[in-house]
Amino acid sequence: MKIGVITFPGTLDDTDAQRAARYVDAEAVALWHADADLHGVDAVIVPGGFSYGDYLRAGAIARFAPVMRSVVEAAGKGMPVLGICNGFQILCEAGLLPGAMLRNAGLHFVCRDQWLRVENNTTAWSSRYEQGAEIIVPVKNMDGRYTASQATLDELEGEGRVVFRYVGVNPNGSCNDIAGITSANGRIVGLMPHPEHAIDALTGPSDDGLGMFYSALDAVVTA
Amino acid sequence: MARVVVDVMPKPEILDPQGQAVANALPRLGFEGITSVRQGKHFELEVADDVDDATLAKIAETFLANPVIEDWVVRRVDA
Amino acid sequence: MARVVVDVMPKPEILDPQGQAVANALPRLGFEGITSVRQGKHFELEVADDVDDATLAKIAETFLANPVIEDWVVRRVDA
Amino acid sequence: MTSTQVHIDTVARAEASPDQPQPYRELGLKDDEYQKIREILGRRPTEAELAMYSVMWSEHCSYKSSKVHFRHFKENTTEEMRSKMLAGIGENAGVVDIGDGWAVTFKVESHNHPSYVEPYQGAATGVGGIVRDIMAMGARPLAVLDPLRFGPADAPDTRRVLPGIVAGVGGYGNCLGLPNIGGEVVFDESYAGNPLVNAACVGAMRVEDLHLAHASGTGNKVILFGARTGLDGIGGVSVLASETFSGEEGGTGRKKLPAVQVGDPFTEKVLIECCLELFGERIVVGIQDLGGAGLSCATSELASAGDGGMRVWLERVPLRAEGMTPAEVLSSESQERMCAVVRPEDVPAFMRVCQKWDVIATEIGEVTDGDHLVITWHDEVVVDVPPRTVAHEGPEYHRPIARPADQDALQADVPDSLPRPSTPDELRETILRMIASPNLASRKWVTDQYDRYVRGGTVLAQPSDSGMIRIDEETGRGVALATDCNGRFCKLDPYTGAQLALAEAYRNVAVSGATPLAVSDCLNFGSPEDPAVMWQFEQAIRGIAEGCRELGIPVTGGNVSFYNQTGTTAILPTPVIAVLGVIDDVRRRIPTGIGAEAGETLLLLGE
Ligand SMILES: Nc1ncnc2c1ncn2[C@@H]1O[C@H](COP(=O)(O)OP(=O)(O)O)[C@@H](O)[C@H]1O
Repeated sequence: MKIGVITFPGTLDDTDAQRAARYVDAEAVALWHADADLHGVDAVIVPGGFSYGDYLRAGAIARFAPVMRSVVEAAGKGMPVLGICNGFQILCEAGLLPGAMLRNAGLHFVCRDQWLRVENNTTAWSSRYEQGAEIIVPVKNMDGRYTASQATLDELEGEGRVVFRYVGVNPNGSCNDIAGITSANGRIVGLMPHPEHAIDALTGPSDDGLGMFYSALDAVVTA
Repeated sequence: MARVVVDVMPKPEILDPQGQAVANALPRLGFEGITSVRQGKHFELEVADDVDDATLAKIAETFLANPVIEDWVVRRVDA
Repeated sequence: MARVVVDVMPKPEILDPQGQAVANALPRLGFEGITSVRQGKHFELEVADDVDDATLAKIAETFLANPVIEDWVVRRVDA
Repeated sequence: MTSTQVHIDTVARAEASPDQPQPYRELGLKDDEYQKIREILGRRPTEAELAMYSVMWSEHCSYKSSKVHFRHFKENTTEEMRSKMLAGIGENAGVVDIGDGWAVTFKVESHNHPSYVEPYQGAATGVGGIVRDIMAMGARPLAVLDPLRFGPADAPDTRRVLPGIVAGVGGYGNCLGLPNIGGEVVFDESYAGNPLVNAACVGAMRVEDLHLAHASGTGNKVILFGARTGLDGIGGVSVLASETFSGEEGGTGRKKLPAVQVGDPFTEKVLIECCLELFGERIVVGIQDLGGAGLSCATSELASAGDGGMRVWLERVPLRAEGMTPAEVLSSESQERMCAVVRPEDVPAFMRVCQKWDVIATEIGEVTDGDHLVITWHDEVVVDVPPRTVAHEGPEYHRPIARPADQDALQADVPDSLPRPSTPDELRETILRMIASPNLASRKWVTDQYDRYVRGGTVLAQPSDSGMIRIDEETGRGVALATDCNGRFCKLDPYTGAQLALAEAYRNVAVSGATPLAVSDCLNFGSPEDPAVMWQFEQAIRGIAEGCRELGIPVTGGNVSFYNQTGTTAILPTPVIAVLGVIDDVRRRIPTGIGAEAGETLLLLGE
């Protein structure tokens, strides 16, 4: 099983996402923004960071990268894709997921250990969790306030496409406490918190994030 | 060469905490009578003369603004 | 009620990484002929009629712009 | 810009016009310093040379008031202490061998004055600058820390300065992808008009990858890479243009520019990855970051530390502004730039790596077999100097030192007369007041704005006594770093106060489970022209040096920041000490805190 991890100029958490893939015994494959070739990977992670500095709008420039055309195409055929933080922003900008991220309501960068509730354990990236499980994972972002039109929010809620919800504190003012959502087919997931920083209690608040990477293994095997 | 200005603003229904922070601070600093502040982005582009309005509209819509959350206005100004 | 617009831009001699990022991306997206992009802030204020120009100038200078690194323009527009 | 070309002040012109008045005083040079430059050159300096000498001989770059006191470090460093040191004082940053083939480099720098003028950008570029210092040693930067000092929390100017500084440290570090693993936030009256923004960075490399800033090998190319050079941060040097050609509209005369630099962390992040790839390809002979004094510093230091001369074609420098003069190009402090020395046959490979990362790279010069740094501007010689006289042989002062007259009274004013809580209620009230005071309250409101998780190697960060990162994923080898200083102690007794700071940082590293190994410092003081301040300084530096000998760990580098004062009132003497420790397996780290399990026994060690 090969998990591709994209690096854009300004990507920061690519090595962490690769490490997370290795922790679940997947082969981590580095993908380069300017190279449209996905090198035969079975799943793709669009990691966090500040692609192109996020100066225009988080994810606005990265979504035009050659590699993203291939990701959009592969996602269309059902390849599991996970967007973390800046990756989530890029997936929204690329139209793979609905909605957009705005500046945090508090106007500050926020880094904290965050409780999340698993609202949907049927996606390619959440099947290893129990429905309703609460997990603790770091969240760290400047532009993390998930926003969408009321119609889109109603649709997401109606179809059970909210995958993760903030519990206790809503760190950035996201609509409906949404931390992560999925595509209609459950193969694409985007979330603001960072499961790749919660794979080992030595360097994170827990290893609760591993479940997402294990889920992808299952999704690929059973696909 | 022409100068083009693009103003990008959060849609009215979208909460604008930056603008709100300014609006809330003004009375504390003794400035009264400002009832609303909204904050967006202002771009100034120098463009070759053969860049037409359709292209500019496309740049604004697909790139400078995100139509999900923002409105935008493109105008040519005298340099 | 009057509407006032304040545009705040990085001073010409100051580095504008934002504008630069946009300018560098445009050719990659297939948009040619844009020779320079600068990015600043655009504020829209609703102000009571008795707020005078001097007050607006003060608000812009002390609050909306950072005079060390930014220039700004205040103008009243018809709402 | 034809008008610019007409007025270029060349060596030939300088020789022909020996009596032309020059604004050296405005550039911060004293009469005798200016005379010394004339003696060295045997003529008046050109504008570009004057710009170069004036920045390089400034207190900030030349350490002219502090250098003589560094002998305390030297005299107190034994062979044994030196044995683990791969690079020490004088290099961009100190480097220590931490075993298993790993070398670690770390340093603390100040960016106090820029952060007062423009808090966000000042703090941001402070982080950017120290990170490039670490890169210039050949290391991958791994984490940052930010010891900060502010005026009283409720002082009006603190409200202007503090949020910007914290946002700037975070904005730059977060975007760069370096975890923030520690720092300090201290409030005191004395910093009200002069906040301290110190930034520390730690990086690691394999021992064989250590790079030193040397330009050696005749024929090797000098490559400038990273951001374009603009007018930002020129500050003082803009008097050159305006003074010389004042009143000349459309000429090079321009209004005095603010000495503000704007940071672009995205460009720096890309520059880091680009540098690391270049190091990996082993095609860098020498490297130097561009910080304060920009190209003046980089070219003269590279040439001075090398074995030959250097030739630079200055007009090749990619510019961001029109009509810049050679003096301005040399002095610009535009951020996110590096300068490398590369063998001619490696230049194509060098350029390929830069292209991959979209980094602008330009061959601006070469190493010569002469002994001069010669810089031309469109074929005219604008600089022709012995580089050592610029970079390493600046003035040295033995400033007058005098113990302050009120020091005895200060020390005699002991707290015995202060009321103490005597009833449970009073005790309760005192404790509540203490934990609510800005100096003791939680720092979460600051540290929550910093990414401490990025890179996945952070083992300890806030609220730990020291930060700790894993360096080797296989073995678990890692380092711990803590910074400390109590300025009030230092004011009462700078010698002992500095030792207390050292001891505190040492203890903070030790209690994390790491073995302290080396020290870096950032000595923040008032004006060196004030004998009382110089006394504090001399006491503190001696305290640190002798304390280090006692502890058996060397000072590997640091930074001196003088002129921290409001009006004539100096800040509390603030020698911030950073102690680095090594731990062979981070899984054995000891987290801060008690009460994890019921029935723990509390032991008090020491007196
Ligand atoms: N400016 C800062 N940047 C990063 N970390 C900080 C900063 N200030 C304080 N910290 C961290 O917050 C924690 C508590 O700080 P402090 O109250 O100064 O601790 P102590 O009193 O134990 O030295 C420490 O882990 C320290 O490293």
